[in-house]
Amino acid sequence: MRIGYYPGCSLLGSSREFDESTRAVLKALDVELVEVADWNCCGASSAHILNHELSIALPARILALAEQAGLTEILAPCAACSNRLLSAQQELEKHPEMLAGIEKAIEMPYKGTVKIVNILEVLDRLKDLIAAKTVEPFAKKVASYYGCLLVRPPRVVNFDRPEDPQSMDRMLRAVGATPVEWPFKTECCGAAFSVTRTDIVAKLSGKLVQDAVKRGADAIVVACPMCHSNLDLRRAEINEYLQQEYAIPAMFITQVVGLALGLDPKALGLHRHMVPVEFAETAGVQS
Amino acid sequence: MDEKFEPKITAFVCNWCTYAGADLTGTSRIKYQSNVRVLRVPCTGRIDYMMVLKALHKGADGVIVSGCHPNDCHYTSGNYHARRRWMVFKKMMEVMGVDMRRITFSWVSAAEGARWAQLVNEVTDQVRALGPYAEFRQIIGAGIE
Amino acid sequence: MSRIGVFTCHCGENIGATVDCVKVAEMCKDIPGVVHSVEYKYMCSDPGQRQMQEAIKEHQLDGVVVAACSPRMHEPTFRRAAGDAGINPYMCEMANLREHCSWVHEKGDATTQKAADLIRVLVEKVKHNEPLHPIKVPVTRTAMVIGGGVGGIQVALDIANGGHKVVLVEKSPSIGGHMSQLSETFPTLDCSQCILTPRMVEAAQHPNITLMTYSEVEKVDGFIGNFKVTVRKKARKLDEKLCTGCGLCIQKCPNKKISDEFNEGLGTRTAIYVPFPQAVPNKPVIDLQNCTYYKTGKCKVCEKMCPTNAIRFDQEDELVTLDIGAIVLATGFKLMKTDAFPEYGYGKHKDIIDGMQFERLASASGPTSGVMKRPSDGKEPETVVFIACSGSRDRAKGVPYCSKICCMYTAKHAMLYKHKVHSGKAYVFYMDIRAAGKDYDEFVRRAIEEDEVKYIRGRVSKIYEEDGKLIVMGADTLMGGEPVVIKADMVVLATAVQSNDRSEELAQTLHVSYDSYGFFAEAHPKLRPVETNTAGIFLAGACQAPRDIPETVAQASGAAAKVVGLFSNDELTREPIVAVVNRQAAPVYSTCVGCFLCQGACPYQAIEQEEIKARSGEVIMTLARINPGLCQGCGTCVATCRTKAIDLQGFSNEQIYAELMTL
Amino acid sequence: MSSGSHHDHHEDTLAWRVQQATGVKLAHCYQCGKCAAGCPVADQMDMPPCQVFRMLQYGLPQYDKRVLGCEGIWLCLACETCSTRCPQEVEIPKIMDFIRGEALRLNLAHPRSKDILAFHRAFLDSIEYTGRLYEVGLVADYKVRSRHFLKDVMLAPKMYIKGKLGLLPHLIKNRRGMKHLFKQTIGKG
Ligand SMILES: Cc1cc2nc3c(=O)[nH]c(=O)nc-3n(C[C@H](O)[C@H](O)[C@H](O)COP(=O)(O)OP(=O)(O)OC[C@H]3O[C@@H](n4cnc5c(N)ncnc54)[C@H](O)[C@@H]3O)c2cc1C
Ligand SMILES: Cc1cc2nc3c(=O)[nH]c(=O)nc-3n(C[C@H](O)[C@H](O)[C@H](O)COP(=O)(O)OP(=O)(O)OC[C@H]3O[C@@H](n4cnc5c(N)ncnc54)[C@H](O)[C@@H]3O)c2cc1C
Ligand code: SF4
Ligand code: SF4
Ligand code: SF4
Ligand code: SF4
Ligand code: SF4
Ligand code: SF4
Ligand code: SF4
Ligand code: SF4
Repeated sequence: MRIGYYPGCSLLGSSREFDESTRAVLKALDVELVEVADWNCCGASSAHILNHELSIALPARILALAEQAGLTEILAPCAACSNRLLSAQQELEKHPEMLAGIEKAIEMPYKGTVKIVNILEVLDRLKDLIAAKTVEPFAKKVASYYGCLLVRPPRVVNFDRPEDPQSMDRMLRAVGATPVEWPFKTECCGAAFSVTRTDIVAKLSGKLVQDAVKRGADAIVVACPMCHSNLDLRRAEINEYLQQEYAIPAMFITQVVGLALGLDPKALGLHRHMVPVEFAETAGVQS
Repeated sequence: MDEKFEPKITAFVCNWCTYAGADLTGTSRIKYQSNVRVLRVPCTGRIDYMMVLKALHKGADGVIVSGCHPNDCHYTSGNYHARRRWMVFKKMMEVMGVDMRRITFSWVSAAEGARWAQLVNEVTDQVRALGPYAEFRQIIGAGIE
Repeated sequence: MSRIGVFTCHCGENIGATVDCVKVAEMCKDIPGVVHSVEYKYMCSDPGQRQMQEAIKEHQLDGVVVAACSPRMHEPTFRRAAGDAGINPYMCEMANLREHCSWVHEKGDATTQKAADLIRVLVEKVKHNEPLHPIKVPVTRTAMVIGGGVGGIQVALDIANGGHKVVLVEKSPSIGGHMSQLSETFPTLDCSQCILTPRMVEAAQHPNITLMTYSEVEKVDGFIGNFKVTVRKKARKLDEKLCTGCGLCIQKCPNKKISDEFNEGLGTRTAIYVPFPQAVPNKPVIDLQNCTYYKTGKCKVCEKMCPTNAIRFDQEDELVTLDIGAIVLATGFKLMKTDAFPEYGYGKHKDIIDGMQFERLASASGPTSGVMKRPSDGKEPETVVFIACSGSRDRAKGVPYCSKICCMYTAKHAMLYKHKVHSGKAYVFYMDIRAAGKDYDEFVRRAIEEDEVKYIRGRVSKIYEEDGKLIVMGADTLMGGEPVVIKADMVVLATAVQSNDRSEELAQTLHVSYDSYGFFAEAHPKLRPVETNTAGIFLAGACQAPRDIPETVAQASGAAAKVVGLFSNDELTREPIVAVVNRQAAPVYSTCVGCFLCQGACPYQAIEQEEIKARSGEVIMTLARINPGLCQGCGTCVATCRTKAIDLQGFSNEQIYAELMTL
Repeated sequence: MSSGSHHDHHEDTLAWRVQQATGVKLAHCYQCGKCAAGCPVADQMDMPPCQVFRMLQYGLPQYDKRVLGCEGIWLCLACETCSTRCPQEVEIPKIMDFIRGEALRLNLAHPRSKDILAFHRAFLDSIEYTGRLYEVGLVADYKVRSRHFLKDVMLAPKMYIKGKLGLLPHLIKNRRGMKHLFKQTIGKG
């Protein structure tokens, strides 16, 4: 399998391990990633706050570049990026009158033919292969955390069900983990305020961490770099807010799958986490 | 325009709403111009638009088609069919070059006596201003015998 | 050649003051075909009518035009008079000189000219009139009621007490419908079973009522007064005549863990069962999906136990065809299920229940004998949250309409709960309180003021489970949208009322209209609320729209009155203003080309397909045929037909074009 | 009629501009409060989303002003929880986006929006000059703009050790193109 790849900014910086683990896992599964050449930032949560056209032009440039490279499908592992790309694509479909202005801004033709997929969709296609290649089942209890952007708004992303989604749970089960039943799979972690309102992040993400532990999870599994930053980078603020030392690691789904496939933890970037990926012996081990 | 020109107006009206509405205009003694001649049909759904053309051909200078308001049709959906056919008819007439100011499609309910008088007056004035519809009788007349 | 008489009326001064009637009568003499033209002061008076009748005889008239007031006023009068004078009543037409001329125009030549023109139009019409004869259809004086809820039972009893036969068809094993499941009923809080059961028994024992339970309508042919209805009697797998209802079979059936529909899944039943103890008829049925014998070929315990040898494993469904004069639809509603709500956990929390489940929990005959116990662990709930408008008024994921009954039953539920658990807390999340019936708002106020139910104005965004409690995340819009979180032990969703399963299918079988939500459509929302637009088919209860019991019963009695009214005739007489498809000699047969565009246009499903067969039996062509019993004479089909194969009697193409030619 | 209304006369109220720009009809909101009930930050907002819409529905200048000047609109995370659950399909975050823009345009934005704005401006600057997000640059720039110099200082070295903070920006090749893109969009206003 060969698929276009748009890593997005976080995967070069604060969430390098997501990029590393995605590449490692897909390589192990014989998927060739073709990175979109000279890609730019999608504008994340900032562009649409300040300017609507900008928030469409930035993703449109990425999609147009992919078209030029002859790609029909691109994987955007970051949930925020894939959400922005999908939004822009749909906005242009709904408002063809905007197209001329956007093409002028990006100095390229835009056709809107590229299909955008997230990491869970790609893994789901490979689930039989993953199950077959699993050598070290990840026999832990996990809280699968989808966050906002993978499933919302449903009319844009049209992926899984908007409340209590199941796709990540299915993948986790396939690699031997036991997802816990918890109600906060899609509650907001405070993503957009990671830098500016850490107090809000501490509160919202704190609720997630606290509940995941309460429901017996050994790890929180995520598929979005923003969620990961808030649950990992911001753990100190969370713990301070909750007045508790929560040590439950937050892991990317690709890292979990990578471990199950027997890949080197270092290749998966596990050493880059602020909260060490360690499990107490007593933690609910079962398969 | 000829000051003395008095247009002929033919009105196709349904029995249940507009005919009754026109009756109410009478019982309320509301006056209107006398150019109109009313043809009663059970429902606007009954009106085959060839009849409208025939009326213009036979000397009418203007035509009114009026029935129940949408959703009020005595026969539940007859006027809906009439409206659908009207859209097709209108297209056809436009293509043929018929002046659509000559044909008025309207709704008058059994309670709208004043509305009927107003409709007739408006149409009469408009058609009077347009003058006799002689072109129609020349161009198309022969074709629809 | 026509011999037409014209009778111009002065209507006292009403016409005479503005129209020169004498001149009009003179002018009319010149119209070709008019052999007699007179004017008179009051045509509708006895002497006026007599004058017309004498003229008909004296001048051997074959058609008359009375130029007077609106035909909507006196057409029947003059037609009757003309008929009495020996000509066909439909050879009489009226020109409307009063409402359409004298009253609305000023005195003058133009007005008099218009009067003469109006008469000319109708003279041309009469020349092309055909004698018509009222259509007579016989009436079978047996009604069929489909659906045996409180609505259907009421219809059946009212018709039966009016002296006519009724067949009551119910798809489930017992009549009673939703009302038999209710605990107590608003606004009086009387026990539902206590008021319903006697009526169920009365229906079963009434000499004029035939119950067909566990049966469904398969096919309906014919038209008003003359339907032929085919009913499938599903096999109960026992001989109802032999079964005494002793219940031994039920006691001994080993298959006891089947989820019980009557108790909304909160209890269990056996494979051979009666839905509830007061069921009518009190005869069991075997549930084929769950019976061990039908699954494995072994068991037959019930057969062994039965003292009267009533069990019949080889019994098959039976098709019965009945002659029916009128049909009443009373098939009721269903409730949206709790799994339709993503944000409330897609139905996975056991203690989030719907209104009907609450009724069963509160019912003395229910699975908990009326003791408040929540489904998950049987504990008494200390805090209960009720959520109104669950799925109703929700255009995004539910239905946009208001379900009408839930405001009231939610108040009732909260009240019943408080009566059973005095220390308990009851919260109701609502958007509006719709309590517009007699004693209804007083009832809601009582819940709030006396039973201290807390009403919170806002919708609930999410419910999740934590430490054995249900966390209800709501907001209070009367406090500016302040989030309100309540930890509840049980949540009751007042889920939307929806049209019953397969109601569209049933509507199509009966050729009645239905709305986009599957509720059957009334002929007119205000003036014909119990009729459908198919003559002879009526509606009662929640199959038309969400309804409570008082409204259902009122409408049921209304429908019954319509049926009894219909049955008071030996024959139905109908105006002969109906459409006909022309028929010609072979090999043309008709100008109808069988496109059936007319069929789609007819609002009354009056157009059928008729096969023309050769002597060999081979079908030569399929033509349209109009059923005069169903046709209401709107003429839509006539205008639709491209080959002019259809015409409308009384308003034929010939007549209308003749009228146009006079302009 | 597509707008669902037969009134075509409109005053230039904020509600009217919202409708024109976003296509969302404010009259659809029937004040059920479900948006506020599920909003993760409603309890911190001076004006929860449903109240924002209530005020807009009036079309009166005094309420428009209060909406434009409130803090709540700056706290919206665009998490789409509300719009996903709104029974009337009101696209709430889209409206929030637009109102924030109006608040800035009319110079009415709440004082506490400054930090948030500073961040987004810094973010976009980073993209404008490098094509991608340059995190070190972003944080530095944000601190200068917001004057929160000390915040997060402790975090930076740790991230560096973990290999997560590149000290040099990732530059895309076509930086001229990026500048052009910005000029053609946000630069126009
Ligand atoms: C939770 C709840 C509480 C309520 N409480 C009250 C209350 O306190 N007071 C009050 O006034 N109202 C109350 N109601 C409303 C009340 O239940 C209805 O008004 C009433 O049941 C309507 O009666 P019905 O005969 O129209 O329909 P139903 O009761 O639904 O009966 C319809 C019958 O038709 C049968 N049927 C369906 N389809 C077919 C078919 N194709 N062929 C043959 N038979 C068919 C069904 O099996 C059923 O027996 C409540 C409703 C609910 C949901
Ligand atoms: C402002 C307003 C607006 C409304 N709009 C609507 C609407 O849009 N749609 C709708 O469906 N409904 C509407 N209604 C309701 C509607 O008017 C009533 O439902 C309807 O009129 C009730 O009809 P009725 O025959 O029961 O009573 P009424 O219309 O009150 O008729 C009763 C008749 O009985 C006569 N009468 C009284 N006492 C005696 C006596 N002792 N002996 C002999 N005769 C007597 C009275 O003179 C009267 O003619 C509206 C009502 C109001 C007040
Ligand atoms: S045991 Fe026989 S008689 Fe008794 S209820 Fe069962 S079938 Fe009827
Ligand atoms: S044969 Fe079926 S119904 Fe009869 S006792 Fe056995 S399981 Fe029950
Ligand atoms: S009756 Fe009340 S609870 Fe039910 S849908 Fe209507 S407003 Fe909502
Ligand atoms: S009294 Fe009238 S206006 Fe008031 S709630 Fe009842 S129906 Fe509505
Ligand atoms: S529309 Fe005319 S031709 Fe077609 S089926 Fe009907 S009657 Fe026959
Ligand atoms: S006249 Fe009207 S009701 Fe009769 S068959 Fe034609 S369309 Fe149907
Ligand atoms: S959820 Fe929707 S309808 Fe309800 S208050 Fe919020 S915006 Fe309005
Ligand atoms: S999008 Fe904004 S308003 Fe809506 S729930 Fe999220 S934070 Fe609240």
